[in-house]
Amino acid sequence: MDCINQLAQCLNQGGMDSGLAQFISIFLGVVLVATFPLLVTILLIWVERKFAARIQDRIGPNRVGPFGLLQPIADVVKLLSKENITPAGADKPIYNLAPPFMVAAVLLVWAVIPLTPYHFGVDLEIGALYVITVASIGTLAVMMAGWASNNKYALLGAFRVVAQLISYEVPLAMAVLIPVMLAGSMSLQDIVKAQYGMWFVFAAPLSAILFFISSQAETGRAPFDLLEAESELVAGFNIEYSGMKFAMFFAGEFMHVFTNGVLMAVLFTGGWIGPFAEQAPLLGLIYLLGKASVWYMISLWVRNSVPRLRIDQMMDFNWKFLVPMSILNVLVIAFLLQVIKQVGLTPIDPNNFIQNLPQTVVLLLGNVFVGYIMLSWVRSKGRQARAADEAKKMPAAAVHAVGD
Amino acid sequence: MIDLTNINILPWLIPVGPLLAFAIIMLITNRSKMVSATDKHEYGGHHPDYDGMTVPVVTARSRVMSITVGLSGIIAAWAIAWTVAGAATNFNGVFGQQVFANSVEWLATGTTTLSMGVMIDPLNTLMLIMVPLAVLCIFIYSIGYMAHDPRQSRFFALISLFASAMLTLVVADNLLLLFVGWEIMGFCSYMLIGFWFEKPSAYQAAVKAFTTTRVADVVMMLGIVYLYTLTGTLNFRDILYNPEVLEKLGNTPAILFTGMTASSLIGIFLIIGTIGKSAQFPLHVWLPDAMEGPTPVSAMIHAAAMVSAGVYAVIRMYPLFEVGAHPHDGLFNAPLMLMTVIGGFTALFAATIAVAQNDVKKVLAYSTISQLGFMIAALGIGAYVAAAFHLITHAFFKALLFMASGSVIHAMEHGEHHVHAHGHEDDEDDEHEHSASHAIEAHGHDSHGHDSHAAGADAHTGHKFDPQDMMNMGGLSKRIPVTFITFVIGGLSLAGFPLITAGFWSKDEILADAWLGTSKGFGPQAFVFFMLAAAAFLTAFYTARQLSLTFLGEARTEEAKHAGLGGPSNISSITMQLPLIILAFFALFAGFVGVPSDFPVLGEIFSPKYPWFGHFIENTLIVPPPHPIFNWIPLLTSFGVAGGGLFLGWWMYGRKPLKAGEPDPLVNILGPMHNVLKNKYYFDELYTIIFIKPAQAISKATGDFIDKGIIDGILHAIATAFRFTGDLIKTFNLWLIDGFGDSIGQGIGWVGSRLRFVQTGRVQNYLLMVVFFALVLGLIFIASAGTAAN
Amino acid sequence: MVPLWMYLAVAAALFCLGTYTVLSRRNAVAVLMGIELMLNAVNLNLVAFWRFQSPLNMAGQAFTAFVLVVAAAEAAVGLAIIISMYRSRRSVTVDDVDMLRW
Amino acid sequence: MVVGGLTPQAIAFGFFTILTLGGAFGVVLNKNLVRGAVWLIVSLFGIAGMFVLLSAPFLAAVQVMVYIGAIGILFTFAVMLTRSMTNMRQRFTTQWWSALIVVGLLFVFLMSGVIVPVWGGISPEQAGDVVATTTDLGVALVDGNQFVLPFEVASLLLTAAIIGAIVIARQHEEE
Repeated sequence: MDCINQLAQCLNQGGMDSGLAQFISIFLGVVLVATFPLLVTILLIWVERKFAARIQDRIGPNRVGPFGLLQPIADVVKLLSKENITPAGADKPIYNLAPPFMVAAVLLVWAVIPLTPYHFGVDLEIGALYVITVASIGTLAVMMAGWASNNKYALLGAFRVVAQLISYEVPLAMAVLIPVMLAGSMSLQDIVKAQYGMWFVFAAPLSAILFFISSQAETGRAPFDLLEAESELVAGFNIEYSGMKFAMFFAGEFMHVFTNGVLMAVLFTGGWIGPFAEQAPLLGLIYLLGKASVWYMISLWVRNSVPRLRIDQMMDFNWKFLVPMSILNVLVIAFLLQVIKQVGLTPIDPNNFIQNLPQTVVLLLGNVFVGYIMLSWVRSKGRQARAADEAKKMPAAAVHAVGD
Repeated sequence: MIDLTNINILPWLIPVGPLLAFAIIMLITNRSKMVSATDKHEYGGHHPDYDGMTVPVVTARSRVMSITVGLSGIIAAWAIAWTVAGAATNFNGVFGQQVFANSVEWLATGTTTLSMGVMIDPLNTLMLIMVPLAVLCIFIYSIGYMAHDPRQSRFFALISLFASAMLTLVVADNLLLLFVGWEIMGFCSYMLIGFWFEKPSAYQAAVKAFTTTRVADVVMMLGIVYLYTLTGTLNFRDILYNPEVLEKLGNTPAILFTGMTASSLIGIFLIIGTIGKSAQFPLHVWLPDAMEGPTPVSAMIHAAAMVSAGVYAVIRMYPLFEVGAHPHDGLFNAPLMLMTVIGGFTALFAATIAVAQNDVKKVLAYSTISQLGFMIAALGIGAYVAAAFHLITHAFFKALLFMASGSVIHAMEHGEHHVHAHGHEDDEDDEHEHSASHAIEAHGHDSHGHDSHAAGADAHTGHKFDPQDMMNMGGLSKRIPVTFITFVIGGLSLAGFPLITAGFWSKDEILADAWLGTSKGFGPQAFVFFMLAAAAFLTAFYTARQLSLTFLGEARTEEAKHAGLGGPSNISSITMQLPLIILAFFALFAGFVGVPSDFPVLGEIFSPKYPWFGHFIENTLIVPPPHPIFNWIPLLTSFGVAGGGLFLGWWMYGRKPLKAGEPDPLVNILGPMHNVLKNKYYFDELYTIIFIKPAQAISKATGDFIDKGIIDGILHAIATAFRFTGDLIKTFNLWLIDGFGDSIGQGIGWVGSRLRFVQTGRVQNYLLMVVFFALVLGLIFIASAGTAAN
Repeated sequence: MVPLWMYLAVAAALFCLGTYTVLSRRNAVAVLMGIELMLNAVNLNLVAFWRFQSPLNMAGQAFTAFVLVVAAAEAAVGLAIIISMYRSRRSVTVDDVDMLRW
Repeated sequence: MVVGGLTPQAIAFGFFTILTLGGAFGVVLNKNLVRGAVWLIVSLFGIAGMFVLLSAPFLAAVQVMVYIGAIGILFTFAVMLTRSMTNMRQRFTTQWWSALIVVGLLFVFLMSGVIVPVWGGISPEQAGDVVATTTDLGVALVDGNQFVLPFEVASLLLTAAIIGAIVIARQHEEE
């Protein structure tokens, strides 16, 4: 028997006390799950910088190591060598607690992500809900950091972030609901397995988009990077942080982005599913990371090409567009699912691609319907605004179609 | 979910329609605009009391809407009721044996729970056939009759509520629900009798009716409560139809009244309630005065609803009264004796009064009392079937009579108005020109109220005219033929004209049943037989008198000469005559359902096997009462009394009808007795003397003697004594008593000034108190639990 | 397996602490926090009883969910009240809000 | 695996108890309300852990989401908006000692009730192994025979609370 997949039994047969063996295996698993994203991050930093550079028609890091691959290491060293400043009048414990919270908020997500058919931290009955839940810890961390560092810029930044994060959690949760409904389970493993026949991204592209946008906002990167709007607030809530603590925030952010990619992969593009994933589990991990990095690239692309929003625009966009759309989406999908079940289009064998087609088509049409409704609504609102502006003899360009 | 096709659920819906109509009319469609009382075009019922003020007059739209709503409500009730009745009567062939019942837990009283429910058994099936029809007719009738009254919406709303209450009472499956309907009806009758509250007599009559029935209702409530305490249930079938409960009631001695069984006491209580409700002898005084209300109301109260309700309640509870008694074997108990005596006496007594009345409606009122006496007496001697039968037939022909008399009054008022409109030139104008004349008069007779208007007429014309006085009528048969014919039918039915009228069959059945006992030599039956025979004779007599005075001969006044309903095209004439025709049909033919099987010829025709009615109704009882064997004596008796009475009446009044101003022949026949009768044996005066004067006298005596004399005297003595001692102990007083009182006051003030700081206004203090006392309560609870544990 | 009474004990302690917060803190926000603590004690009781007494009847969990809802509503409204109170009186001290006194 | 005779559940229970009660004490005693909020969150997190131990994971997640994600943040906001972290010179009202006595009594009372179940309720040492799942809870919440009505009412209540909170806390235009 292989000692990779059933470590505990393996050790046990090696004559070790079963409880201890179990403990060791769990411990190893935890260590792996915890360290893996951190390691990935180091790579991600490089990827990100290269990518941004290419988009901005630069070369990017190219000095340290081949293609500047060792650049992140250098950064880490630099950050480590920096002094850890704790501002006077800061609320020390909270100040020091905030960065770990930030990292933990992301790392905790990894605990439930099914890396392969057989390898995952835990397969929670309520995995999806858990994912949304731990996101709120990040919010808390931001709050703590912003307040504890006893700095008005930090506090303002924190306020903005918290407002943003809390607001965007609503469409996020609504979007996660859709895969849950489709898979009929909140456990991520089940959700992945439910996508054998058909990835949910085809059945519910709208919720995929919603999830993508709101998770982008959750990470607080462009176009939603108001929390550290360099040009307005001096780096936002983490202004007072330096050295390794800042690095934690930093790493947390990077990990968050990539984690979102992983979540996209798990929820919408069938996680580790791929040829021979069952036979060779590590293959599944590779598939997962591949899909995840695709989404990651897209988010980088967005980040580097879309300008930053004003805070009122951001809020309007959330409350007046995303939230209604997500609610409408949930309603329509739920309705359609019932209809499908009643009509009998539900695939007999969910793993069969062909049998999945009708259901997928119907749901897709539903998505198109919702999207059309929302967009035309926005269009009419935009028209009205433009008309009002013309009436006021103001430049029509001031009005963004999206938002109000 | 309620399955409306389920026949057991359906009875719930019967009272709902009118109730909804009441609510809708009262809350929504009852719109009236204030117009000046002197504006006779807007406000028909002109009344001097209103001059110079504005009165609420219902708008035309509101009137139409109210009528529509009310009518639809009542039609709905009627349709459902007849559906249920139909289902009840032919329930897979065997009729009467089955009972529709449905009940819900209503309120839990300690160990027992009162369940509210509906029940349809043969008895209230009959009521369901009779009541909604009568109510419907009355409603249609009042559309025309009240056509020009202010506050019409209110009238229709109240009638709807009344109907709803009556139907509730009918479908009720327990005494409490029955009592609820009963009381609502009492309220409605109060409102309706006093509908024209501008007239002092009207509201006085309303108050009189209300208080009189209330006295009886309290006693009835006593009975209900006592029954509940004994049996723990008020459901009819649980009490009346399981022998052990009746057995138990029959054996337990009554409280307070030793030597009487509980069942008897309860029975007497309930009967007293009925005596009040259906105006039996001691408490009959309210009913004649109730004639102050609009005539449809009189019909409602005296035919369809209230008085029938009283009798219905007695019939319903009959098995309870009968406990420990077998009237057919001459074995009586207190309630039955009570009913026998009261009923028999009332029948004759009221009939005698009716003989001497000149008011159309008063005559009918007293005849109602006497007919109800018939029923009660019949129940007293155990003629269960006959009583129910007479209840139904009487409802039909009495409603008919009242509405006919109403249209007579209407016609008279019309004639009166016409006289006032045209001055006193007597042109024999036909109806056509008549109706033409309405059109041109702005304040034409299309806009006149009723009695109130009569008063108004006196205001500006000199001579007193009472459109209800039969002495003012005469020769109306030519003016209002339809009314005449229907009136005659009703009258004959009331008089029990042999063979062809409903009244004959029911009355004959009562007499037959009475004779059954009389032949065996039982006293009560004999009493009933002779009383009722005499009463029947008088009934026939005053019916003939009324008919003759009203319709025959020549018109005795200008008004009578011009009386009329305003042309066949007039809405009021249509709506007022249609119900008459419908009811006339029933007044004639309703009797044939109860022809005894052994009746010489007709028996074979109408009831070959058994009398449909009796066979149906007797299933309400556990042991069906014996059918009276056919006997020529009661038959001939009823032939004789009916024919004789009618003939005598015709001979005295119809043969050569009275001329104008000619006195009533009875006066010189009866002499002073006539005054006694005319004044109803001075009963009102008697009650004034017995109850009201003594009360005043006692209070006065108490005031003068006890209060002024004794108490004041004592007080003065004490005062003088104490003034002396007071002077003695003044000094003492000054420092002790004052000091004491002051210290009390100051102490209280001090405590208050300290205590007020409890009111800190700080929520946390309050919360602290809350927690503390919650803690205390918890400890108490634990202690009690611990004690309860061991 | 941890016995029921331990959970109940924890809940009791939590409830008492919450009560004490409510009763003794001057700051309205702290008072609200105390209320939250009490509600959570109740929740803990509900869930514990559900688990130990009738793990198949969802009443316990459902009630907990409703308590959560109520707690959220209560916090929102309470804090809103506190904020408006702060606006009008420039203070969130409970003792300062004692207009309703003798 | 058993460490020092303690099952993992026991260890976890102890840990969460420490979190819960410690956080509660923090809420009671803190000088600084933002820390108070953090303490509150810690305490509520402990409760969530207890829910997990009681095999009610859904409630645990909701607890974390609602309390830590929403209410905790809300409190922090309120504290900051009302500048309550200042003027904390005296934390307690003047009735703190009487409150202490009463609450102490209350605690004794409750504990006596817990340890000596006076009202006859036996406290089972062992819980049943078969436990309703989150699915059952979901079904129960929307089952017409169980909790659908309270469920809807709760949603209504939330809506009302949201609107009410906005209306109460809104800056009025005239000001």
